Amino acid sequence: MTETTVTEPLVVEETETRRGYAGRSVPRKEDQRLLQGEGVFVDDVKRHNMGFVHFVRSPYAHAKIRSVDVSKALEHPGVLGTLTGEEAALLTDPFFQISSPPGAHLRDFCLAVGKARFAGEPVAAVVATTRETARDAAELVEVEYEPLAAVTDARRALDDESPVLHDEAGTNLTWEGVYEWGDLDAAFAEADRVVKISELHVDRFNSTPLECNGALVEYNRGTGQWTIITNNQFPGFAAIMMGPAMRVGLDKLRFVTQDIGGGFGNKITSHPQLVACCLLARKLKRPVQWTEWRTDFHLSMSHGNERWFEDTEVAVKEDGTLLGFRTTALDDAGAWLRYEPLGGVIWAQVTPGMYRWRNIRLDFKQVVTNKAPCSPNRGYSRMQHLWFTERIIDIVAHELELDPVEVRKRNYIRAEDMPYETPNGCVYDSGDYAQMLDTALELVGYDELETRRADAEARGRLLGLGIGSTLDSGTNNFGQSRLINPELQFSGNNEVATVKLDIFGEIVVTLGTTPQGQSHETTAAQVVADMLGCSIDDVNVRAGHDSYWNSHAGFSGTYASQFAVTGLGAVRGATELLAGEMKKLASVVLGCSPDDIELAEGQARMKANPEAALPFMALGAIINANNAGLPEDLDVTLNCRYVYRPPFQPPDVERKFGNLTLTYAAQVHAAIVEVDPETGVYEIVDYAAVDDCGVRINPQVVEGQVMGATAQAIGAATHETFTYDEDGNLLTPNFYDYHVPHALDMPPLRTGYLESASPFTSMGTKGMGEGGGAGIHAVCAALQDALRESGNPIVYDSCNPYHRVWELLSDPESSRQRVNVESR
Amino acid sequence: MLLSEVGYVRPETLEQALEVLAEHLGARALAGGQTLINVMKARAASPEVLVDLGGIPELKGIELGADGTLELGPMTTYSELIASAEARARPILGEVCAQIADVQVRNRGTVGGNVCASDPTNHLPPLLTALGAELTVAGSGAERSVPASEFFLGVYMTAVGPGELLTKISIPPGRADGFASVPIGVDGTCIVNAAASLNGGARIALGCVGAVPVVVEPESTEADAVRGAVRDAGLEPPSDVHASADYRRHLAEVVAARAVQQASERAA
Amino acid sequence: MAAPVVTSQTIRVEVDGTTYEREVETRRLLVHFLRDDLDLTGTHIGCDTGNCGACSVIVDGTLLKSCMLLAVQADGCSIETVEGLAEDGQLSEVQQAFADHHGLQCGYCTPGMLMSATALLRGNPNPSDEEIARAIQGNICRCTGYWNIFKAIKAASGQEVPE
Amino acid sequence: MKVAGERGFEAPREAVWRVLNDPAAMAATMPGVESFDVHDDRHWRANVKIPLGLGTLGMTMDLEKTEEREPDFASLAIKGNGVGAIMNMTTAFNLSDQDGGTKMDWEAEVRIAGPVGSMGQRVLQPIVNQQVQQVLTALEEQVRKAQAG
Repeated sequence: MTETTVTEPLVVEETETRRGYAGRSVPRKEDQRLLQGEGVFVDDVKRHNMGFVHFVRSPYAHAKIRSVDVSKALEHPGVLGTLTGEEAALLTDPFFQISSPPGAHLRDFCLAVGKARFAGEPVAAVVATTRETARDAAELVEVEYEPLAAVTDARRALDDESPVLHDEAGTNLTWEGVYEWGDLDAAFAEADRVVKISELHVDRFNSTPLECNGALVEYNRGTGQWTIITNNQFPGFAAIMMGPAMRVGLDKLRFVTQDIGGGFGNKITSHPQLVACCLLARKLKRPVQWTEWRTDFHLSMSHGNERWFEDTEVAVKEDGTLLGFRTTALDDAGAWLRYEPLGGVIWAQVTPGMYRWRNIRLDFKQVVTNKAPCSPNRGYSRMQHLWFTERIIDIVAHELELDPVEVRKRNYIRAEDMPYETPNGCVYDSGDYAQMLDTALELVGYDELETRRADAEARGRLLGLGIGSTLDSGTNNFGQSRLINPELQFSGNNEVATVKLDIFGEIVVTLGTTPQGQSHETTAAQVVADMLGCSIDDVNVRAGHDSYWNSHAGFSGTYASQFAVTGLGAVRGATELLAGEMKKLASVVLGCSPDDIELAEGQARMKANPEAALPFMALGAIINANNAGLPEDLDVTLNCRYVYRPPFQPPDVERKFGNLTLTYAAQVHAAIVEVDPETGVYEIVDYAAVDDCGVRINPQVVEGQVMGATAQAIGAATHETFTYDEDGNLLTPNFYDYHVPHALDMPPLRTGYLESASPFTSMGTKGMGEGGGAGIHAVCAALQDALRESGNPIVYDSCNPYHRVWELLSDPESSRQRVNVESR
Repeated sequence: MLLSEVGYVRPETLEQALEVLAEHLGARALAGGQTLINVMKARAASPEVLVDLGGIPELKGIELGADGTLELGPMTTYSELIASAEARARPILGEVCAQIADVQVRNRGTVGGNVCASDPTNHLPPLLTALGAELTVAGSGAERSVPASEFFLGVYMTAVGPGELLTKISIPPGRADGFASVPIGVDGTCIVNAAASLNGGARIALGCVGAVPVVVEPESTEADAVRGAVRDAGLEPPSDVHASADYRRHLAEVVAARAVQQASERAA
Repeated sequence: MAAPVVTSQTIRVEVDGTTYEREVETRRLLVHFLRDDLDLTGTHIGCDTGNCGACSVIVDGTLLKSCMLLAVQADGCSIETVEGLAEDGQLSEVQQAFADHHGLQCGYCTPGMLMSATALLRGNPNPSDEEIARAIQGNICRCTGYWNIFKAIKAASGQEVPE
Repeated sequence: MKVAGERGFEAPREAVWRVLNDPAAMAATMPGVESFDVHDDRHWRANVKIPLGLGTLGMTMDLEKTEEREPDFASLAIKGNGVGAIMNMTTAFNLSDQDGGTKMDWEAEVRIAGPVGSMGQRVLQPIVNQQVQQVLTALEEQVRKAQAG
């Protein structure tokens, strides 16, 4: 079933951290509790007297709400109270909008006010003594709707006859921006061929973490503070959204998370539901608990951005040298802008993909439709753009009868070009893409491709190979938000850690992050143990996040491939401070200079005389419990906090130019598919994933991320789709119809890696985890390759369920009409 | 999750079960619950009373008669059927049951529940139709036997009327059977499926193309004849997110031919 | 005389060796009973259609999804959950193999996955790769892509695992 | 979801028309009608329990005659409200003479919103088709009854 080969590292930088725990696959600290069912996930938390929240959801994709009558629900035995949109509009202000006008004008509350804009949108909430009763009562809430026409196709959103979702905005075009770098006219003048692609489509899906959203909210009337026990993965963002809306300072919002059952970006935008819970906890004077069920999640939470690429033109030389492209990206944000329109700039972190073309124009238009709101999903906005650039490569190669492998190699940014500044001022830090491609091809058995093709043909199958190459840009410069809205006062990034030495010698690490399976407790402990010269078992990393601990910063959370840089950067900084203090303290006790002290084997000892040593326990005890007589000027607390701040400048808003992210991990995947030409059914028969995320702190953890992202990509490429009918009903609201990969769907996988240390980070690490989009591109490319002899259809959609492959097989011409090659 | 309020009773005999069903018009039989409980979670259907058939011994068991007829108690789980030596008399039964959902569902789900749910994507309605099974239905009056081809009346509707229960599934002897499907992924819901049996003339029953299995009887087992017969059957399959009506019509031809081919190989 | 129709009932179940007696509404699913009434929160919920398998438990020796069973249907049964797999804090072989081979990330599907693996190995101590995949086809994992889970189960069965 | 078809009746057009416009006769054609209230000659309300094998789907249906051209054309708008499902249906029929009897061309567009609407996509179309066939068969019966009576 599975065979995994890890190739030898091709580039290994010797670093200081490589000697100890770092670089090794040490066992995970998280596993003991998780394996015994003793993790604490949000729905596991209970409080005395808590009430259960159930949301009343709009059945209509678009409807005026004429009235909401909760009287029957309130009479139902066991019901504790309700909340309506009208109440919410009185008690809160609309959420802050990231967008410049017209998107800025949206009035978004925690419940629908006056109008429902997607099927499944919460309209009211009911609280009762049991979960079942809350649902019973929710059915008794009488909502009078006046159904309105819905618009579910972004391409129709700007038609005169299409309904406008938000009257305040006056249009469904909520944000647009023109990005242009280089000299397009010159590029097209120089081109031998211009390949025109009329339309490509990145489908709507998300990573469907197995645990849905939830919260338990308590309100302390004495202090006016809410404690929000939740699985939101970006509390820093939730706080910024919620505080102003609830008209309170951020100290009134205490966020607590422990174990989170997967996030993948989909747990960033639960702030509307959290606000509803806060209002209910205050109104009902008791803790309230909300658990989102699977159907609720599919209907209403965090769909990945759906994007159309219209009227693409690619300038290319006869030999396949790519000169540039222009296109219009039409992004479908769904009904609300809950994290959008940041997707309108995030893609620009990877503007040229992995290629050296310098002349690029992209007109970005984002529209709202009567579908669930979009928010980040693994590979957020870059995945869509990289799928597009990879599709260009394969289409150009096929149309020009060139080898897609050669076209990639000819155009890849070269190892010797690193660090490479892209046309829009981003700096790719390191990497060797061509080398990765060679490794991937070797792993997938490229040499035997033609033999295998013939063998498949003899069995009545069409075999194809496809490559997907991507970047996983990590550690955002939030200054890029100014390209969306110059008024915004965000830039840079930060993360926090505290490391302390406690009274009995315990090392306690507190992170600002909110991991959802990324093993932060383990990797942080590896780094700390190495730096303090102690056993990893002596390092206690607190599970989860609690904004009470003072270990959080404005951008705290776990998102956007950054822990290995920001999280570990903070851990490293705090540990360095602590190590310095420990040495200073030891030097005072031992009567020497701090420079004479080393930390090793759980002791602070004199380098020259290791017998003169203080165990960590002694250091902890002296400062915390036995400190009389210490010099007055000894500035040692053994409790160190460090904020890591990556070296960013705000980008140039006028030119839309600047470094938008710090690190660029890379992935090259290769897939082999076999298609049954009679049905369009296909199978991925071989798969290779090569990853380069710089120095790996824990190779097993890194490989786990690569595997998981790959599986998600395979799901997205094959069956996972949030498809709506024209009335705005979601047709895939559960795991019956939304088919995620099962164990039997998995192809054999071989993995390989490179380690190109990042010159921009202290340990050479790069953020990683989101590069799996490569799998979508690889499967699309493999399908197009497999179908070449069957009328040479163009794979134009990111999701290719059997029916779409059948359509390509039975009518290749329709897809071919999307492409036109002009010779110059 | 979170069902509506529902009455529950677990009778110990068939008579008791029929009595409760007759008493409560809103009562529904609860077999393995692997469909019904999910429908109740969605609150798409809310029976007033669930009559749990799990405690009735006479609804269980697999017997192979002297003439080769296989008699299945409707409360036989898929796993029991797969493991049954008797059931191997008609190998296709175990093979198809092994394709249903997953281990957990096969451990709990029952053959009777599968046919009585009559979901158009289920495996057993077309299979039993193709095999020429007879289903015994008991009510307050006499038992009656209904051929599978007349048993399925619609989506979620069968010849088992109010106050009645399916008590036995009888399958005639034979080996020349086949089954083919196109599921979503390797093991998801069927997009189209087909069962074929060549025991006395070729009979194909197609699933997922209408409310009930569609029977097609081709003149020969040649692929072209089979496909032609399916084409001529005037299928009106539904369109949904997984397949258009046209694609389903096409797949119906392909899976029918494949099921017949498998059956032919076993007839040889 | 037919048994009476009830809407709540006192049931007695043994869970991981402890016997519990509770009155429960007939509509309450076994998984809610375990999690909310008995506070045994190791068993998880990942969907509402019986697809994901996070709620898998072993009832009287049979692997089931506890979201497709009413609690009252488990009356008199003996139930094994993830919380009973380790003995005196010592992980079972399957649990240890999951740790050794990084067969879990967020840990949310893990309890159900462990129950499926445990049930498999009881009945089939030497499963093939195909049998392992079939045994967990009813358990959805969104983090690992299953590959490391295959390895873990194979290792737990004492078979060699290619690294 | 659109469904359409034609149906022949062995009765004169006026007789068919009368049945189609008689609330009581129409109520008898609808599956699972528990109560039927006539508000006025254009507005009716029915409480139905659509019988499905797994239970019943309860709905309150408001029927409104939106257009009428006696004795050959009428259209109705029907709004159904139930737990988890909202149904909006528009239907129209056209009667013409045919071989001494009457031919009815009909069409209906059914839209179902809410969790049931999306959950049950794979089964809803067959259900709707089947319910429509049942209504038409029952309608035939009513026409025959009216002729006989």
